[in-house]
Amino acid sequence: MIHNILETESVSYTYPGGRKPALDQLTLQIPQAKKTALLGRNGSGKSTLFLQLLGLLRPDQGAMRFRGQPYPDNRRGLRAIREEIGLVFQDPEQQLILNTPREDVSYGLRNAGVPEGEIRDRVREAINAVGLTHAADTPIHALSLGQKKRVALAGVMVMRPRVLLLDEPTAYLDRTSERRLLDELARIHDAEGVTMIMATHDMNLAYEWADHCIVIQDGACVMAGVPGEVFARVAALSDWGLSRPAVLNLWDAIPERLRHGHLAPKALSDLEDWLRHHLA
Amino acid sequence: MIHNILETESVSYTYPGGRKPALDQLTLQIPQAKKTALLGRNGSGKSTLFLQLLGLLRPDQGAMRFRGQPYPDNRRGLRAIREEIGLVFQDPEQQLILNTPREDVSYGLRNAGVPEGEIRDRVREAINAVGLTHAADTPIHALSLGQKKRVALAGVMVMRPRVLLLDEPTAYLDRTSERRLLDELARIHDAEGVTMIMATHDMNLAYEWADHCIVIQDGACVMAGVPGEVFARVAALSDWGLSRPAVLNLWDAIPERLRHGHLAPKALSDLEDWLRHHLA
Amino acid sequence: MKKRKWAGTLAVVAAMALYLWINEPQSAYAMHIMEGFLPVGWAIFWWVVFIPFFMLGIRSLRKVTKEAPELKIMLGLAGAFTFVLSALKLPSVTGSSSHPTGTGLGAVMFGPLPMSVLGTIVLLFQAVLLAHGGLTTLGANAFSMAVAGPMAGYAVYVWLMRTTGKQKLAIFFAAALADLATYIVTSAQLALAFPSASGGFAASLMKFGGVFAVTQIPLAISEGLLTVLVWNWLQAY
Amino acid sequence: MILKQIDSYSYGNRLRSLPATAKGGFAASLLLLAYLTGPAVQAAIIAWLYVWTVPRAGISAKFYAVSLGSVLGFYLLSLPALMIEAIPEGAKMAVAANVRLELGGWQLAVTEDSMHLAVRLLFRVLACSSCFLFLILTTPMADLFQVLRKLRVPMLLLEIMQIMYRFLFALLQTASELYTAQRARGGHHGVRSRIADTATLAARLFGRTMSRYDNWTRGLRARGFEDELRLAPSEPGNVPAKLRIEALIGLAIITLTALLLPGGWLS
Repeated sequence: MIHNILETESVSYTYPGGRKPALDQLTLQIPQAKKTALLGRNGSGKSTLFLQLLGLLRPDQGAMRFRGQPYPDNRRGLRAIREEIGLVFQDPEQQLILNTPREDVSYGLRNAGVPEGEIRDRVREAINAVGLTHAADTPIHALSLGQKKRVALAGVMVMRPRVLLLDEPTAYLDRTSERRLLDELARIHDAEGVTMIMATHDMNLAYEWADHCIVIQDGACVMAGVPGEVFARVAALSDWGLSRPAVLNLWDAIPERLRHGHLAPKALSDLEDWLRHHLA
Repeated sequence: MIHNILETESVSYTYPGGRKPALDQLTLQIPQAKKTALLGRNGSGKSTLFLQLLGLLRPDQGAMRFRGQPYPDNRRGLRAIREEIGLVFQDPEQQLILNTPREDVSYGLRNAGVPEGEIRDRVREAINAVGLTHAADTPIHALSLGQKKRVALAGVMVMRPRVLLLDEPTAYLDRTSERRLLDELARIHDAEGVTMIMATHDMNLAYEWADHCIVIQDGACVMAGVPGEVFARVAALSDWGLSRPAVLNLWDAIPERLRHGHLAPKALSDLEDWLRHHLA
Repeated sequence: MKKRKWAGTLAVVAAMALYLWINEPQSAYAMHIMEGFLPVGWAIFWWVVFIPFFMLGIRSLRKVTKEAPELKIMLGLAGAFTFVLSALKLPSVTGSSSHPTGTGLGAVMFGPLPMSVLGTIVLLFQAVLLAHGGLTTLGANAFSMAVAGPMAGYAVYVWLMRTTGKQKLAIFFAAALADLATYIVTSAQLALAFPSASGGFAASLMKFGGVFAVTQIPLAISEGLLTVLVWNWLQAY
Repeated sequence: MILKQIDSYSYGNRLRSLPATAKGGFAASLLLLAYLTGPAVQAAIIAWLYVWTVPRAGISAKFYAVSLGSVLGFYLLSLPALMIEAIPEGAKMAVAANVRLELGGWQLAVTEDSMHLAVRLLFRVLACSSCFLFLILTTPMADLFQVLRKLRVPMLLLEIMQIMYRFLFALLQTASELYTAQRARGGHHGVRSRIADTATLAARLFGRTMSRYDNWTRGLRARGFEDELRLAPSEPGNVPAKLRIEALIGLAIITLTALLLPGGWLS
């Protein structure tokens, strides 16, 4: 049986001044230690859900549970949750607060009251892990976008969270930087068994990366399941405003007799290999 | 013979306080009425080049020509150029000025001294063309990113420019909004023969969209040619920090004997059709 | 009989207002005199007193923007920044929270006259977008917050820089005194409009001063501290 | 946040399409009457404007009540100073007091006059604020700029206001994002950390503002800005006959009442 680390039950939320709810009776479960992709168009409520999970916004209605326990309604309890759940914002400009990677990465630790000596070591380690040792004392505004995203990731990972929320982590990155960030995430997941939730509208990425998919439309969960299941629903996907992973469209175009008995490839590069071997 | 509407010759530029040149002896030609893709990693100098072409930054060295004439060095001459060359910035926030789409789209026309009656008609038409009729009087700050991008495009197109510079027009958009924007661009290109230059790091898009490609690395032009030529250089692409269009990689994976005599497909959907017909 | 009915009405309205206020805590811009609060004579009087300063401010801005039109953008951004700064909730040392005015920092950075124009626009925006303050009372509010505050802050800054040369000290007092000057002028405006029956203006000033001292003096200290910290950051930037 | 609510009502209400000059003129006339009349007429104005603002324009009654309630905050805060007289013990009371309290060496008293004042002030404040709320809840800022232009507000001021308004929401967004990020990372706990975090936020915001300055200057120039920000002229609009008649008749009745009622200006 899958254990769910986070659950929401009929959670609704409308921003002050908003005309329609950002979350509308949203019910979903996040399996522990898995990689979950949260799919939906711009404005479907993905970022709002993240702020709710972090306790930064409070649902107007509904309940949320972390490790089976209801969310606390006091500041101290929420702070404890925020030490276990880390959020990497879509735009690193939004999250980087201090002047250099070294200062910024230490921000959360200092707020949590970790002793200075330990801060120093953990910060050094976190900066090394994202490959920014040489830039640890460069002013953040002089870094490239890819580097800023890695600083943001280091600032969250240094807290050793058990759950990592990633809001469109690859948006705006060129292919090289994207690859690098994804490798870094894979390393973290494999080494530490962190539960990861990635909001994205890149279906190719979601299909390749995720163990579990949740589709959100207009603030409600319209489907959840393994990627193969979700992306098999061709007609529904277009209703949800989502495209289908290119690799699946191509796979379906290959005649049945050729692909009989083969598993659908996950990535275009897998399909390349397959074509190379099976059409030769 | 191809006529070049814009040319730069050994243009160099370093931002005040910058450590290395943003443009470094850049020489390139933009063919008239074609769709040119400007390729390069984040920070390779694409946006800087656009600001130069618009006369908003002045080269430290080198020369630029518009329709064969050297760039003017007086305000009036530059203003005349800016009425013929339109720039859609990467971030629409940067170019939206007034409160509502209707007000904002009229801004450039009013600066150019167009009579109010004509302004009203052209603005209405431009707003309809980008499909924002219903939101013409909504404050800009209440629009979504995709809508803001379309307002920015309308504000530029209403000036009827002969050259359209597009800085990462699809960045941050979901697939549906991206498709919509690209269709709009195609319509403009076909109807009015506008020269288009799109800076992008999405190689799939560039390969499918462009008639002509220019690759920029560290502020210098390292290659120019038709997309097929540029993307044939597999080793060079990775030196330039660029990926290869997925469709070409897949195409290359198909055995020579099957694709013999066929043109490489432009888009993944073309490849799908090909697979469906030729493997059956 | 009549008195009792009035007292009853007052009590009911006060209770309702208090209920709404506590349940939907609109952040308190405590020193903005609300629409309709000043007697009409005083509302006009403060407009008349305020306008000359405002015109001087406009004239100084006209001069600089004629030479460099881009400065208009800088001014607009500075105004937007001041508005947002004044929308931040600042914890005050007593545990309650209130809003900084930002006028001290603005006066030091842009000069007191330009700040009088920007401050007035900020007040107008607060009235229109936040429903704090009003149009008839804009003259009085602008005089206390956009004229008296920046002038006092700037004067203290210049004086402390000249006598001590200690910049942080000067910044602290500029910000804190800009706040305090606003508070004192507002109290005086209210006392003039509503003199005490038995003690006249002086007694009324004590009363209004006393009521608003609870929020404003801690806020002035907080704003002084905040401004010094912001200044440090800006220096490092 | 109240700002977003007011802003979103201002362009999303059912009276938005009426010309701003008409709404402004209506609110200003009523404001003047509210200022110059007594509680009875003021109560009528409050009720009439409630009808215009809540059922007619479609502003939620709860939001309207909350807005008026927050307006009353200042009134309530001043109430003690307005009503309570403090007199040293032994000094002679100048006026008759209703309530009297001895405290230390002082007598605290609430006089009849001060109670009258408080009640009159309450009605005036509510009536005037209703006028003002009607205007700001039904008229977007962009339309108010047009009114200011008709009132001959200096162009320079309008240009600066336009730029401010354009950036306000972007900067507020940035500020709220930074605040959210700070809280997500454990910031803003305790007074000391809240002041320090607020300072960091302000400084960051300043940095962002300045980088916007460069970008936006380019954007403006790209679209032909030379020395003046040319604003759009106002769009013509009409007040439906029914509303115009109701407004004019209402104003006439209130003016006549103010003139003729016992205690009015002419009586």
